[in-house]
Amino acid sequence: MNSVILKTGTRLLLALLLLLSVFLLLRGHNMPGGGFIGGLVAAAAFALYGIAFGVEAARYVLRLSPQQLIGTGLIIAIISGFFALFSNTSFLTGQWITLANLKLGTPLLFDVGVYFLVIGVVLMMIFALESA
Amino acid sequence: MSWLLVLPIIIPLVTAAVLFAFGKRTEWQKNFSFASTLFLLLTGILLLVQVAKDGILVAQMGSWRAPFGISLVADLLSAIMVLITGVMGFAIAIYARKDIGPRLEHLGFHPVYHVLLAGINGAFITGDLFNLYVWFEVLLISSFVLLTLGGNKAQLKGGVHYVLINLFSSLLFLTAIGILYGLTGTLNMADLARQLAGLPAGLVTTVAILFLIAFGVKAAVFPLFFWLPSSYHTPPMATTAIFAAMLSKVGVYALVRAFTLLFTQDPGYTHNLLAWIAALTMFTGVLGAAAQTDIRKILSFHSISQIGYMIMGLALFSSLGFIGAVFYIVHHSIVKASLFLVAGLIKREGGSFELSELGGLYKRKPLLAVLFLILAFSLAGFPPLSGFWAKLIVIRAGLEAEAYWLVAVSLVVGLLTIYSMTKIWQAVFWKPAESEPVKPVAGSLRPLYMPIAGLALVTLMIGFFAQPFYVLAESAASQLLNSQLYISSVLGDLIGAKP
Amino acid sequence: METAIILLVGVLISCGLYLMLERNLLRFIFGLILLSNGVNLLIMTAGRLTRAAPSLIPEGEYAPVAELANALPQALVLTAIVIGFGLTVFALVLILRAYERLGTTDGDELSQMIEGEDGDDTSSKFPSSQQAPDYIREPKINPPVLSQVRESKL
Amino acid sequence: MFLGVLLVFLLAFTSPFVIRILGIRYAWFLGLAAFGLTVYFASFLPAVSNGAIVTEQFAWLPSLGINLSFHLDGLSLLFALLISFVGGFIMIYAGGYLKGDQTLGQFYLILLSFMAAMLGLVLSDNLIVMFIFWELTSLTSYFLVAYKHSYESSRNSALQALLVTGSGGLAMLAGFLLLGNIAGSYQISALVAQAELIQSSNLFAPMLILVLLGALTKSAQFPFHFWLPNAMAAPTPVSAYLHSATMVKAGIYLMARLNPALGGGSLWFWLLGIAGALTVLSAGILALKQTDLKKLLAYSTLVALGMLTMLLAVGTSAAVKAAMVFLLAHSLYKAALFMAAGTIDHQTGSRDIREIAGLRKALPVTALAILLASMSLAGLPPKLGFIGKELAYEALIVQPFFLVAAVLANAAMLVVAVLVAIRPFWGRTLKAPRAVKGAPLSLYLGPIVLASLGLIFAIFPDLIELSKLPAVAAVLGKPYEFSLYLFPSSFTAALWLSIITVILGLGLYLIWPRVFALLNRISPQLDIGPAKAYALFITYLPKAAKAATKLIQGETLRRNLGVMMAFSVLLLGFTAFRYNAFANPQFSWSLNAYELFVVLLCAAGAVATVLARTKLMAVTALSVVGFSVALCFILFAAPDLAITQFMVETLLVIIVVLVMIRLPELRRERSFSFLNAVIAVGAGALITGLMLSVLNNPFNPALTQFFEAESVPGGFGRNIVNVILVDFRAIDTLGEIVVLAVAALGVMSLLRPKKEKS
Repeated sequence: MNSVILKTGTRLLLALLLLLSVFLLLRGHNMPGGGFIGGLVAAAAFALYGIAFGVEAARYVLRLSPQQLIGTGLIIAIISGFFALFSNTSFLTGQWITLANLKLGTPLLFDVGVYFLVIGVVLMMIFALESA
Repeated sequence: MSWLLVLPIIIPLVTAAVLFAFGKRTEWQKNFSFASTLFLLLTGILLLVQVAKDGILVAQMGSWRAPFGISLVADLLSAIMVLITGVMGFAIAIYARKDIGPRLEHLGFHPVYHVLLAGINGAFITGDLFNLYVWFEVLLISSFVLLTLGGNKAQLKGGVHYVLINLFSSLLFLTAIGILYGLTGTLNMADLARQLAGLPAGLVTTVAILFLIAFGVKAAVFPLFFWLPSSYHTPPMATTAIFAAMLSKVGVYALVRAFTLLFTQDPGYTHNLLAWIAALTMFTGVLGAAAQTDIRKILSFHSISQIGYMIMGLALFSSLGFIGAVFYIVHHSIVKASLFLVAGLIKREGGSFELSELGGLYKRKPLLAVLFLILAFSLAGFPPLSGFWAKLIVIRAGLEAEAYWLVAVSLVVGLLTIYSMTKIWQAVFWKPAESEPVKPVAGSLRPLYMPIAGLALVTLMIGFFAQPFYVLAESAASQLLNSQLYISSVLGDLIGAKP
Repeated sequence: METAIILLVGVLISCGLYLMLERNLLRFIFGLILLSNGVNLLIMTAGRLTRAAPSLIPEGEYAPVAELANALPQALVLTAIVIGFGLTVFALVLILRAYERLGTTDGDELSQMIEGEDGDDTSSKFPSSQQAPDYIREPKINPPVLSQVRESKL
Repeated sequence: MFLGVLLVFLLAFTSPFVIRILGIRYAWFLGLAAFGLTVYFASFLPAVSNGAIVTEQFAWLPSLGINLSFHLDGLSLLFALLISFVGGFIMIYAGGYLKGDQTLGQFYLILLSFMAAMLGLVLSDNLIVMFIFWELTSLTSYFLVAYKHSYESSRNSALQALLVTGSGGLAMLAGFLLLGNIAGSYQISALVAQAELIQSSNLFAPMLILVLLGALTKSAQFPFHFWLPNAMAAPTPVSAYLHSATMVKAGIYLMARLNPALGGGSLWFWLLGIAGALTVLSAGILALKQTDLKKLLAYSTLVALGMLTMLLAVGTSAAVKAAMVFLLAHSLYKAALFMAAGTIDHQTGSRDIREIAGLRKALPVTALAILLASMSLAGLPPKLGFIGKELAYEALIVQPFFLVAAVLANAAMLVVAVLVAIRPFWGRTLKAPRAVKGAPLSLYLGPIVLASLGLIFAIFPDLIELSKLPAVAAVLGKPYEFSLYLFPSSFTAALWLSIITVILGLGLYLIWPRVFALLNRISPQLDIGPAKAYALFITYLPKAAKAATKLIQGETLRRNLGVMMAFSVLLLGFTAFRYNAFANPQFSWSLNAYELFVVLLCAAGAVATVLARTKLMAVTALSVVGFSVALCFILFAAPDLAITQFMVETLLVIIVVLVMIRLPELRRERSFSFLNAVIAVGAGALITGLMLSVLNNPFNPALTQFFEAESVPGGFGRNIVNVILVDFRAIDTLGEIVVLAVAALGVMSLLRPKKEKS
């Protein structure tokens, strides 16, 4: 596809959608949203980019391979459970700190892991199907 | 303490995640994978020791108390199952080092193998019904991938069969959970057990049938076993071995859990039903084995037949019956998986899986012959190997329960089992080879022999030193019979409160 | 309203199962998707339905002030949807692969194929296409064309 | 005792290695070892003769009452002595017979294991332990019979032996377990005291039948006799051993052993008596149609076993005495005969009595041994066989039918004896396949010693009397005094019967060629016996199994799923009906117009999916279903769910389309399947009914209330659904993302090979 409008638009859209996805991820604990929904939006953004510029370009913008995204997401999610070791409680027990009126905790980190993983999964599937 | 319960799930999961993210070099993958399974084995030992010492262990994930959070529970049965997973996971990982070629490794064999182990352990150790569903799906999807990895034609054909039937059963399981949740408002198995006691027995038993079917598919009982013989012979033998060792055992475990803890409202109906299913499973399985001429298919059908014996132990609903079931599960995991591994070696040394194309391995590969002999005759229930005790206990339990027809079926099946094991033995080892032996495979096959020898040693050990194993199984059985113990261990002080 | 939804669940399950019993594997997947939608609705209904507010706790409160929708089945269904998605996609791709390698999406035809070589990881061990029976051979024609051929014959 | 058994096992497992060092001398070494064992057991003889019982016990599986307990009484001692003594000669003989065989080490491994198992069997005092050794003898004899396993006939014979004795073994196991349940103990020595309790149990009859099935199959009694002659496929040392003192005698041992506890009743009498008498008659007749030396001897073994069984059936003191003497005699002469026959075979390359003759010069010692031994076989004086037969006639005189059977069979045995002893050694030298050389010492030592022993014991019966043959007392379960003599002081009935037997036998020998021809002519028509049944079983089992499996399993996935679903529907429906589970369903119809619209839309989409003819239509209909389900979620206040459903549905549609463009168009199914529709609608209706009843029960909101209460204070989040997902039930979500990850990997690896190829 060589439409300049689409390309320019997609670049902009990628940025906007990524921003939206992060927003959905972060507000998910209090409002509808969360890692899964955020991840899907972000993946949609990259997929769109892939349609506009081709799979290779999308892979390039992504920096990490989908496989690495999946692995990283999984590791983040699991590690978030290990923070409980510090308070000598059981696996996945939430650990919270307050930073400038903002509650930050390991469940949020867990959601971040879900977010990365979902991006990786969706992209891996779509890339595989597109290039097959 | 609570971490000990998480480790059997987390160790393979972390391994899988790391292999996912960074696993490009296969040699490194292999070693990491090997080390991880070793840790898993050690954890299993530790867990079993701890449970044997302290009784049922419970951990609340996220520190949310039961029944609100998800409980991980290890009673003796769970701990034994986790240990067996460790043993088999370890042995098969060693075998897989050589058996799984670089191509499949590149496609992701190792991470998926560990996810499978995590799913299996998760299913054994969770105390929450919906969580059980999740672990079932984890082990299912990884079994799907392992089964079709490499994607050759037989695999695809078997894979379609396996995947579609199992997807159906998963949804059935989910339906059952939904209905049970609607009935009780809870998902924690101990809490469920407590609440189900106060509900109309008819409705509960009807729901129980849904679980019976859903778990029955996983356990491969009659007439729900079709996926097993259609697919088990297609992937590399390392994959089949871990399937044969653990996958259907998860189903059996789930049946045992459900029909000792949750659904004991009307054993006169449900457990009688199980007895019929057990008899038909035993018989159709062994008939299937008698009809086959491919080693892998014979072994696959045997798995079904042997699962019948385990269900028979459950159906008898007595201490001795449960002991027999536990013995059978342990024995069969070890022996059947090893036999599949042996089948893989027969293919390498003899060039085929087909009985008519094989021969002469007794002279050419005496070590393989000895290993097969020990394992096959253990499977056929010859004394003093582990299979003999398993059979003896189940039959005695049947006699004590006066289920004579069931005992008669199991005896006839025992004879047919001998028949089909000797069929392999005579064709592969005794019969002279029809054609020239295949060219020796490059490289040493010792890594393939080692795990089999180790496992054969285990079946010998269980046979010769049965007492400690029996005592362990006896305690496990007594925990299963006394479901109040499980409930109070999980729910603690809630026990007095009204549902 | 629960009754209506439950009846809908019944319809979805019936349609899903009927499709799963059809020969075409693609139809099986359609049936599967219908069935999982039905089961998801069933779980929702099992936690009792309400038209009340979503299960969000208003800003500044520590606990719900009014009746909220039951949150637990929502979480369960969410998990089930995601898992179902993963499994369905895998099954779909498997059928695609099976079609590409074996040349059929017909479940009956697929089941009746005689297996060639075993499931070794070395696919080179497959019999060469000269010896192999028709259905084991790689489809020589490109799949889409094959389907056209078949269509025109029918 | 247990140590002795273990030592033999140890010898067994080291033989493949030791034989490399010692070479052929190993055979003599093993012989000496076995004789050492004989001496060891003999040292107990004085004590045991005076009624002492030596016991040993080690705990094994005490929780089940299974212990390694051993005891040595008269019966065990008799068997132990025979096993080790005859075994010694067999070991020596095998060394000569199989000289030069590369796998001799393995042969000794199995043979010694077999010997150890036999010893364990006769020494065990625990039913289950005895059963274990019993099975071990079956197993090891399977390997012995199939020693020449490159021949299909060897393999088939071995399998036949294993399956017949194995099936009996399984029945016996069940019998033993029942017996244990009745008596409360597996301890054999404890059973005697419980005899009355056992025999009055209402499970006595089935238990006895099961136990005897084991004994009768092992001892090759009618109708299980057919495996024994086929087991001649084994090398001759094995046949000699199996037929004389071991394997087949195990069944006799078991009956004798359990006689005090289980014997005496009419069931015992009739079962054993009929089996024994029929065995004696059929084997006696069948023996006359053989020309193979080993086959001839095999049928004579069957006659002997039948005699023993009949005697045990009668069970009087006289009968038991006769049984024990006869057993001793038989063990000695049968081992000698088999070994001698093997020597002939070994030296001439043939064992067909029509092919060999005039060997007395080449094999003089063997000729003498065979002559002596077959006198015992024929029951002629002055041999122990004669005494045994006399005693047997005396004991059987109370049962005319048994007596007639015995006399007829013994007449046939006389024929066999003449055929075996005279034919190969006298007459003109026929052309033998191999030039005859003199046999080495190892080949004739055993036969001559054993055959002579029969003579010595007969001439000096005091030797046996001195030991009081304590086996008799052990079998009777009470002390018993008796005396033995070679010739009775007067013409007793038994002696007359012996004379009749001899006359009959000689007459039969004269017309033997005609009998032989007749039997061989009619035998194809008579091929309807149990052997035929076994052959049918072996031939048709795989076929029947295949047909049954095909019937059950079907061939197609659709059929499998159909069976599974039909089973589920039927079982669920039956259960629901049985419990009246749908008794009071709850209905709540209140529905807004837009809700109704969404529900109908969804249902319409589902039906449209079923009816869709094209891929595109189906996907469209499916997405209508998906999105209307999402709308449902919005209607029932589940925004997270609705968003997820929307996004997943969109993604799924994209992926379905991506996949579908590569797949062929949907073909029309042949026709509407009524059965499928019934199954599908039935399942839907059952689930609906079940849910309606479930919803009628009050809901327990405890979990949700907890989550609502704890969401903010404990989970620091206002979106309860999200808090459940990442905190309360985070481990579910962990599993869920793992599923996703593996699914993605699976998709990639499925599609990758294609990429690599192109």
